Amino acid sequence: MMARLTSLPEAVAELVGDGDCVALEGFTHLIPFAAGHEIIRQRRRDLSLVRLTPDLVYDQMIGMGCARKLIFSWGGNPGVGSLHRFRDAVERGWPASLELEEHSHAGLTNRYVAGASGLPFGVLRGYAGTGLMEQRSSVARVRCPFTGEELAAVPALRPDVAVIHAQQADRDGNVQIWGITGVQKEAVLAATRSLVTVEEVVDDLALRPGGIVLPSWVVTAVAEVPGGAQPSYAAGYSQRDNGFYQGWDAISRDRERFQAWMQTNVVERASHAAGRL
Amino acid sequence: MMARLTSLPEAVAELVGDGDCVALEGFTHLIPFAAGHEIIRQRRRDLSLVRLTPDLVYDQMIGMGCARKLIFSWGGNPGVGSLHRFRDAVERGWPASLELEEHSHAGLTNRYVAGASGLPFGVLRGYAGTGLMEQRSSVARVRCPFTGEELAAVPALRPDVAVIHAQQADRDGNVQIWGITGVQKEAVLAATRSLVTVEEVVDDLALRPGGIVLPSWVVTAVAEVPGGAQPSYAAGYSQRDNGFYQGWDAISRDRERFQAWMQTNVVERASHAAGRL
Amino acid sequence: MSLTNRAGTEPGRTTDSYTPDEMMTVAAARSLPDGAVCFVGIGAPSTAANLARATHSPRLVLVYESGTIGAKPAWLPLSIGDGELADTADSVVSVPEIFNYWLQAGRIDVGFLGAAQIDRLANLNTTVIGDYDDPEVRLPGAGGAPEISASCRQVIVMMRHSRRSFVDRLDFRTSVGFGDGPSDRRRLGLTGGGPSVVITDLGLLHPDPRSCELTLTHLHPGVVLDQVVEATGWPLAVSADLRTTDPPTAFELDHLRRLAAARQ
Amino acid sequence: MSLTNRAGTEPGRTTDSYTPDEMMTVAAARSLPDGAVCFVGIGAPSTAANLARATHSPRLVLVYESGTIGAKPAWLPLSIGDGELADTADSVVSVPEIFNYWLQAGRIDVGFLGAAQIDRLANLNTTVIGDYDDPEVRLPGAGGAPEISASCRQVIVMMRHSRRSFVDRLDFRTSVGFGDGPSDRRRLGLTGGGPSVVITDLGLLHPDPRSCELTLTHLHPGVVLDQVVEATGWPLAVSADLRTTDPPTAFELDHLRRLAAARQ
Repeated sequence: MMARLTSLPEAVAELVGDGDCVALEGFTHLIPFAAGHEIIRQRRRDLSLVRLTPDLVYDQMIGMGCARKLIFSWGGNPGVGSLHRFRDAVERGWPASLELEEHSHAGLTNRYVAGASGLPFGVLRGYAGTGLMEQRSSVARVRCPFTGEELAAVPALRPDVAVIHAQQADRDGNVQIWGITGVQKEAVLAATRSLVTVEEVVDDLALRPGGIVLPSWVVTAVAEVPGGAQPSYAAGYSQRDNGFYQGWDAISRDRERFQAWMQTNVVERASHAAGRL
Repeated sequence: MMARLTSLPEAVAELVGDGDCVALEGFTHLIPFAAGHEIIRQRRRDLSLVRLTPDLVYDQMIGMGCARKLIFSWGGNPGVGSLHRFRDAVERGWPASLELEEHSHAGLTNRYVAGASGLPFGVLRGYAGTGLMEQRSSVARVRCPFTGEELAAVPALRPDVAVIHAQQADRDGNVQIWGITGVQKEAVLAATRSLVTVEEVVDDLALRPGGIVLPSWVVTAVAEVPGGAQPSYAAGYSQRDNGFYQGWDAISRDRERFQAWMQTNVVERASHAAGRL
Repeated sequence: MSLTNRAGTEPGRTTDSYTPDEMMTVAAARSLPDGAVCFVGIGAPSTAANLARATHSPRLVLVYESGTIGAKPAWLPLSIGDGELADTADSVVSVPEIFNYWLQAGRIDVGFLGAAQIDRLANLNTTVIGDYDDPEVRLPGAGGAPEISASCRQVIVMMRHSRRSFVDRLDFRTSVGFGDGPSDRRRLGLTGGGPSVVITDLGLLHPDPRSCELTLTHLHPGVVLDQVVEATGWPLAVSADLRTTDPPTAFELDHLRRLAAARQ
Repeated sequence: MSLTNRAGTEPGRTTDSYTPDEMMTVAAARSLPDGAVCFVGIGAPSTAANLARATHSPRLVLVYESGTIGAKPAWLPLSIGDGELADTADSVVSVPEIFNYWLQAGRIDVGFLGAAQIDRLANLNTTVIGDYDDPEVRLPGAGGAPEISASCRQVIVMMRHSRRSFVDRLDFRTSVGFGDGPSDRRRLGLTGGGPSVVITDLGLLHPDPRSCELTLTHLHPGVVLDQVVEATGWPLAVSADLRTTDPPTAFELDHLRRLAAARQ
């Protein structure tokens, strides 16, 4: 089964359902903002959102009421401070309470790796002695059959949908990512369905230094969305808009200001302009 | 600790000792023939040799009496047939008996991965129902703490020395490999010491498409040995000498012919000419 | 292998004779639907997969255990790590990744296996002939076979048919077909479907839907039943609806021979 | 933070005043020997590591959890995933690889951590202030901290010194310093050495070799002991040999400010 080339609104309508477990992955680089905004526009509800580093796009989705649960390992605005919408949901239940399952980066990463590997669990040196063992982190212990050592076991993560942004796809739907590639390959391989927004659909997907390729037959849909990672960035196409990250702190601090900003810049914005903030 | 740039004879003299567990890795591509030949010339004994695909260079090392034990998963001449020196050692104990520990590729691979990851064991779906569970394959069972499923556990592999061939290193000892990269990164990261022979030492290690880099500080020694993977190949530098692989069948079938060939082409050959067969 | 037949004809073309190995390869190629993802070993499976790609399955995805995904070789590689595979692949990944993320995760539709010995439940031996500790013949060993056998949606076995290879009892069980019986794959936690067909130079065997025992369903043209019974080391189950394989077409043979001629 | 001191002088240069945060950063930079491999978080640790690289440790290896190994940024990145880190790195690897092959495997000499709360055994909280289920302040959470704390040969903690952050009891234990006492790291199977020093804007604390309790060993210039005792939420252990940190040199300050000015 080859990936279908489609539009972002169609892909979200088809692939992301209310109540789904959805991973919009990206590690600072290539964060799928446009796809997140389309999910907001289509008013998805009760999502279980997964990501190592929920940042601004998850702050926006949480603040707009899309999420019921967050599975994560670090929820801040990198280099700036708090995610105020995330905090408001956790601290004061606005706009709704948010169930948390939290991990360390290594633990959540190995949940994806186990999912991508078709294993029921992953093993790591981690969690021992920390409060994370108890706090809904779904961590267990496993004993090494050779040395007797105890290690942490984490259950495989298999999201219903993984959503990522990449630089390029070819017309057959093969996808290339380069630069910081994070845990995106694992997220796509662990998920049941996947949506990849790309900067550009190209005729020839020439492999770049540092590039990784996701073959078309492990991707469900590809949508061309230039600038779809803004205000994060796509190496080779754009720079990170650090000013926006810094400015978000003030926008997101206040509920009304946040809602007004979202209304103008996301909700009332046409889908094809998504990501061009 | 940066890698030292040195000569192949010096590196082998310093890094490979009698009785060591040594992994000369390479998956068809980039097989470190020259390093294997130097180990033969320096008359190392009682080595435990590790490799997924012991091929001609291990056939040569076994036939020349370097090995006490072989840890492997597929011991043939790819596309040609048997490794006659390996078979002679196993079937008739010539020149010495050879202890075997055998795995599937997936199992031995995950032994390296566990070693590279600092874990005492690796987990995979494998071995169930096969005779490999019993035959000195060091496989155990582990139960998933979440689903109750039983899976195979393999102990971490930590060779004393990993030896690989790469295309390039820079003068600081950073190493780049491209093309089929096999399990070489894991072998180097799992091993206590490592030796990398390279086609070329370059001023600027510009990353290639498909390239991976081993930073200098995880490599012990680098030796420039152009052609050091012949008769296998180094993508970008040489082609696989398939004729040699086919010709080896006849050379290796007969003990005397094998010994004469090794004497002329390996033992009496100067180290600096190693690999230029 | 002296058996020789006459191939089917195409209008306006001279027919050609073909060897039993060619019949086996063509039958294997036909079993690969377009778009399927195949885990391919070297030798006959690689030839069959590339023949399928050159004929009816242009979008067949070839995955080699060296880490090359979507390889499109212009000639038949001698080894699974030939540069031609990496140069023409959609993606080249590490060996750990190919086994953990691609094979083990169940992303492969069809795996190909050969063996020195097979038993009536399609279990395979590629390890030793004779006693493990004092073998008559030491074979190469497992390679990727146990996990190909465990994890692919289906497995196609290609072997020459003889009493030495179709045995009542394996000297060593390297890869599980149906184990000791129909429920064994589930009991062992094997996620793939197991062998779907055994393709030999004499005919085709399919596992019985209930007992999983290999059952002769097709004879290749010119082969008689007695030959196959004689070449099988156990009392062979034969389908009530025994058929004859369609002979290779001139089109198939032409492509097969072009591939073989371009072998490096 | 109003504390301001006079820096040490270099011949022929005008001395300069410096802030407590600058003193903290300079002290952290000094603790990084040339050639060490550092796992660097964003903010103060990244500033300290890049200052060290710009001054006495040109061969310092910076590893960021985004997968950039050997990054040599020309300016201070805002996030750990800025393009500048990938563009200047020796190697960029996936996030699974950075945690499994590099951090967990014990290849990192020095890890840097900060926190909202620290206790006397250098355990850290970056998760919540208040009750976990009804928090007063929800903090970002663990990130890479638990495994940095578990696996690096040594950990350097950088925090501003205050009664709110140096607490008698953590609200949540996100990362283990010395756990409940000297034998706890071994009992828990933590392979790294644990915190080697806590660097604050007031001074330096080192774990007692026997009890592992944090002990004040250095006051920064101009800081008096009472200030530190007052800013610590437990009865502070003080070294019998309490020293004064060398003030930042003009050379250090110059480089630090150049880095800060080039921040993107």
